[in-house]
Amino acid sequence: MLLVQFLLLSSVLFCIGIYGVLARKNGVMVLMSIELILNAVNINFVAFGTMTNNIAGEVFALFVIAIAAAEVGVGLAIILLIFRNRNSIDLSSVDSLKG
Amino acid sequence: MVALSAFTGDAPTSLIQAGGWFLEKAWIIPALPAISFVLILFFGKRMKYKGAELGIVSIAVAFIFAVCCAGQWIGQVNNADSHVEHQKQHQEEKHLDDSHNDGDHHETLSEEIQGTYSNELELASGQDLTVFAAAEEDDGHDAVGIKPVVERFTWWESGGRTFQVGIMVDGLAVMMLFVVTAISLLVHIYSTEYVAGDRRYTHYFAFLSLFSSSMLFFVISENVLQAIVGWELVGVCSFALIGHWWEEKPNSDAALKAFLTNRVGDIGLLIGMSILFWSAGSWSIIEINNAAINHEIGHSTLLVASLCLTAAVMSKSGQFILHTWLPDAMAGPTPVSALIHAATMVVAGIYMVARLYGVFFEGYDIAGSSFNILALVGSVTLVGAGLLAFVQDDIKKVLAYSTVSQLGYMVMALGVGAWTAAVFHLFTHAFFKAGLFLGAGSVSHAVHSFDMKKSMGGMRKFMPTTYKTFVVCTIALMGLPPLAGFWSKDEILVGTGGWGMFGGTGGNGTYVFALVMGIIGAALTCAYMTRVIYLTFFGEFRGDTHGHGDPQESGKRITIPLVILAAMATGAGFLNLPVGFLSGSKSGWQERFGHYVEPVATYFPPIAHGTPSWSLAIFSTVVALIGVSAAGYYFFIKVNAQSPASTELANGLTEKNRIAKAGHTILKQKYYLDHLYTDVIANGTKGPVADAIYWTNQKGIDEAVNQVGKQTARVSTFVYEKIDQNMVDGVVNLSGRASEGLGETTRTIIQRGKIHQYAAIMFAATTILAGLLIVFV
Amino acid sequence: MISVLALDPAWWQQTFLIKVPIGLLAVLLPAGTIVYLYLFKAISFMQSRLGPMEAGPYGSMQLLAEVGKWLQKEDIFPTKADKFVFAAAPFVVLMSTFLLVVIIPAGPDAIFVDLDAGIYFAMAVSSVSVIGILMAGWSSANKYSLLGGIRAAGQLIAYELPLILAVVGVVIQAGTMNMQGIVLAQAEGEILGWGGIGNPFIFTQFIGFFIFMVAVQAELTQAPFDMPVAESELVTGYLTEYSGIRFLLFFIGEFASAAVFSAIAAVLFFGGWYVPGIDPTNDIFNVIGPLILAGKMMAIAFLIFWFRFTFPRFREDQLQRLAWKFLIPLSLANITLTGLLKVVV
Amino acid sequence: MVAQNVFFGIIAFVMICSAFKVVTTKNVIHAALWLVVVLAGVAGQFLLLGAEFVGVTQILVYIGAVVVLLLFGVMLTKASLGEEADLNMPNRVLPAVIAALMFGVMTYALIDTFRDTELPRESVTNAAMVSDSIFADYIVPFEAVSVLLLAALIGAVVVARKE
Repeated sequence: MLLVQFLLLSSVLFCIGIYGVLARKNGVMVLMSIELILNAVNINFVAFGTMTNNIAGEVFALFVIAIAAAEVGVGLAIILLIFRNRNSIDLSSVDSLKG
Repeated sequence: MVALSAFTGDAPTSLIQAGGWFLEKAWIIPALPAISFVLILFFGKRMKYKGAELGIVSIAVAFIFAVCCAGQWIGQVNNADSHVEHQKQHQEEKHLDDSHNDGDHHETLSEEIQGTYSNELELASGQDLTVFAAAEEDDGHDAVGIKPVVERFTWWESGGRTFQVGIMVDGLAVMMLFVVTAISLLVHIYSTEYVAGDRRYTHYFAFLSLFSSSMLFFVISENVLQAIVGWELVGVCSFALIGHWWEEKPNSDAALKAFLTNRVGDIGLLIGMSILFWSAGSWSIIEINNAAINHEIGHSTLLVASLCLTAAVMSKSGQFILHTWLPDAMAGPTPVSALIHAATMVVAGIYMVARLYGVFFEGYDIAGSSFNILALVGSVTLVGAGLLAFVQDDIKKVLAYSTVSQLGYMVMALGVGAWTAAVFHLFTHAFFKAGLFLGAGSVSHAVHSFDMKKSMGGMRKFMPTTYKTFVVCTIALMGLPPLAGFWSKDEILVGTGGWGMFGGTGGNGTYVFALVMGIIGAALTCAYMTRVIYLTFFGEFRGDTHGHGDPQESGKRITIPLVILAAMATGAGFLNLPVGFLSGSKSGWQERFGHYVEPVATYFPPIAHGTPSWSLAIFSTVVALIGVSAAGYYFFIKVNAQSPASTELANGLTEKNRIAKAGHTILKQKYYLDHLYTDVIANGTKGPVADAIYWTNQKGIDEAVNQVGKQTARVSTFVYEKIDQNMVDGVVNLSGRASEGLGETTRTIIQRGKIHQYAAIMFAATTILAGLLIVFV
Repeated sequence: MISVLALDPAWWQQTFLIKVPIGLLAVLLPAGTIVYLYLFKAISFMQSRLGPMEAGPYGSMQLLAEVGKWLQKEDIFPTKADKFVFAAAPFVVLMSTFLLVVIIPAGPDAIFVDLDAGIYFAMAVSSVSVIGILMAGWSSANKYSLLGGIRAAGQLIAYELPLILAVVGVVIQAGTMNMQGIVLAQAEGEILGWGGIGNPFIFTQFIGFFIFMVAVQAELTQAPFDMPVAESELVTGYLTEYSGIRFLLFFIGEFASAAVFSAIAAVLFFGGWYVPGIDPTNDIFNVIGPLILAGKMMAIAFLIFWFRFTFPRFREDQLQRLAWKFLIPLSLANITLTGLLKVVV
Repeated sequence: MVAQNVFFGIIAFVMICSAFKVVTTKNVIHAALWLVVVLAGVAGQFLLLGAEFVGVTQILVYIGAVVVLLLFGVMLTKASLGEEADLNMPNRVLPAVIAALMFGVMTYALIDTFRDTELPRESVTNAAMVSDSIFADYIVPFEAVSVLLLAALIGAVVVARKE
């Protein structure tokens, strides 16, 4: 297997994730796109780790997974709060800088 | 007459390994209250005395263990002494002509061999007991000390790294074990009556146990990592206990304040400890001290670490300017205050400095200097808190400020190198301050209030036992001979070395400022304590018992601890009588405390001891008496003459004199420190600073962008209207529209609060930059 | 897994001709047995009523009759349902069960995939079924279904924690997450220096076993944890709109899961395919191992159904409280204790 | 090696298609379900790379927890069946251009740099190696992550609870 095939797969996922982040208005959808980006990064970590025979890649992939879980928890809580206050999770309407 | 113990860090020290079952098993002492905490939590409510019996039994057993530890430690030191004696005889045989000679010869010899000392050292005849062994042989037997008992267990081991936990027991730790368990035991007994019928009685005892346990854990910790854990545990327990009656807002606020203020210092603690770890390569207290003393760590590193740790001391031990939580912490139940102030939480900072003294000693260059942060903080706290104590009406607050002030003494003593004096003061202070707090609690138990002016007065008639013990402890606190406070305070004053400017005592440096502040502090202490005595016990009873008749003396479970503490406050000072007192030469009953507590080992820096001076002792006593008599004259004669029920002169100095009044107001407002913290810093960040940033954002950046847009649009309009008339329409229209569009885009895209746009710009910019990088690099 | 994926083409044949049929059998056979033996017979006996007895000897053909009945029923889709998700949901649930079977060892070599992190994999794929249930509940376009689905998901998430934490105790004691390793650790273990019967972890991990079984009961949404499918309140929750073959799939999924979890419990706590007296490396275990495992599994499955028939239903708040305030702290204590003993002993 | 490349191709194709569906579908629940497929694919890629423990963790945490949490959150707020309007920004060309540009740049750079780099054939890591590494070399990040998880837990509760 070539290293570059994993890297290219990861870059495809990454760009799709970026498209999602930019093109989606719904908060939950943006969170999902961020998950795509994080997963793309994880593939990179593990692929490079395998290439260099270094366990660090996997370890950091694990850290990313743990942090992603925390991020989703907090992110969803914030979205829930926005939904409760504005009855919508449209991120483009959340543009006032002053709470 | 001189009492010195000294040895150099690099000189090999022959150590005798101490041992003994109790010393090696010292971990049982914190374990006992920890177990009792769990048991009380689970089974307390179902027990006959609601869990109190568990707490008392566990701490009593711990106390017995601590006493046994102390006994074994003293035995070990005595063994070492006889070893030294033996060695000395051996030496005397070698130097037959010196054997019956004294002073002079030792002096010359020591100066010969110990020429590397930075301090001027003297050795008097018969002093070798404390010196352990004067350096008289070249085979490395420079000093004989006792190794601390160190037991390490591997906590976990993974990938070649070992994390250890362990105990380190030496004289200092043994002393603290004794003090903590003793005070805690008395507080436990006292509490059974004091908080009887409380709604969280069981919970209270559980946390009392945990509190004692964490402090004991902190005391015997072998490495700084463990010490941090103990330190934080103490903080958490104090939070729970100060906020014991959390239903009332001020109490929970006080608990929060204590906790948060301590966080400030804990940052310093963590940073300082990390610095020490990375530079010494070990968490072990002994190894860190060794590295510091042997100059394996750079001086500036040590200085930074010491400064960080000093911040921790300032918050934990309530030093000026982070002391504000301590008086508020009076919101907790009185026995807790006694425990916090006498034996546990606040002395943790002092203990930490004493433990890592090598770091501070080298970091601050304590020897041979005349100024350092530690001494400055201590002396400022000492006087500042003493002044604050004058304007408090709440008896517990007076005592709280008094604690702050006395802690100032200890920090100052550590700052000037008077290690033994500081630790000894910690020891004696524990007893009389616990006695005072418990006494105040006893009074308030009778009158249901802490306000001296409104609810007390004339209590000596109603509560004779409390009155007598309170007065004894007060005198001890004032430092009047021959009670405990005198000996320890005097030793600190001697240790400053400042008196040497006028007569000559050998200290580590010449800290005149510390000496002056120390003497002023002594006078202040005397004066405000006289005020407390008058307001509480003399004059007329001003309180209201709501028809319950006169206030009653508290029960046995309250008075017996009081009597014990008063006895200790009387006697504790005699444990460390200065050399030369009542006897020209060193004998077996002088300097016992220092002898047993002060480590003689490589991990302890070479401190020099000041010489006790009769003139200083007499002078400080006179100053103290002046303080007592001034306050006494004001209250007992003038105020009392005005009316036995009055609490101050109707037309006193603060009414008449503007400056005095201003001073009084400043004191009343506690130097405006709370205002500084809450109003200026907290609200400042919340209000003006945030507003300013918002304004900058709105007016500055937005406006700039808007203006760019508008001006571009205007220019393009101008172009359109003026030049267009004379130019080919198509070309000009295009350029006009283009620039207008540009203006609009700059205005609208860049800053509208739309995160999508921000993200788009960010990603686009990243892409472009990356592309450029690839193409051109 | 990678070594499996890397095999030469013979592997395809091996997989599709041997492993898939065996796998199907391993899921369907225990499920059918359990349904017949416990759901039909034991429950009738316990509740003092007559069970099936007409179809075949002792009613043994009843099961076939039931399957036939479900198969011939119309596969109804609600009008407003999300067709694709609605159709896919039962397969997701069933897939989770099939993936569980993959790592259960039935003999020294009788295992589909010998993963290094075997039990960890089991815990991971068992959590996939939550998604299937949420899919079913949401796509039915029915408030009861949605409520049931959310309740089920909440319950499954809550009880997954004690389930995993209970397993951690075993993993600590065995020193491996490999299922074969866990079996061998029990086979080669000793009780106080006596190796006569090995060391089935039930003796040391009885707290873990208790927690595991309670959590399994909840994971299967069986009484007393059947709040999500409560007929009387939610009209069987997320199953409301399902009929015909898809309901059958859910049904098979539920009972196959009961069987699989019993098998996992048998491996974790009762020594799996091992019986004392025979050397664990003996090849005979490849033959008798599956039978031994099946026997242990049926015994544990009986416990599950015994509880199901005996206890009344928990209320939703009681159910959540039991998980968060009792089981999880208990399992943490169990882990701590196991860790301490592992280090000390 | 052929089998692995075949598997890689299949999984990657499914993943990319599903990822497209995630960012284009008109239904939140569908997006989450497509996300499951992508995540499962990522787990499969981890297994191909020999990172078994990470792959299983991916399933446990992402599919078992993160997606369930997302679904849960969506269903608790509003989960309409059928297509939802108002999921997308009005302007979707710019994001597409940015993403495409970025992909172009990355593809060029990656192919240019790692054109022929082969992955080592046998590099299966097991859980013991991962844990040894975490608890020795990366103990501090590990502890930091655990503190972060605790903080996130408390933070989420504080943010989401009703007054």
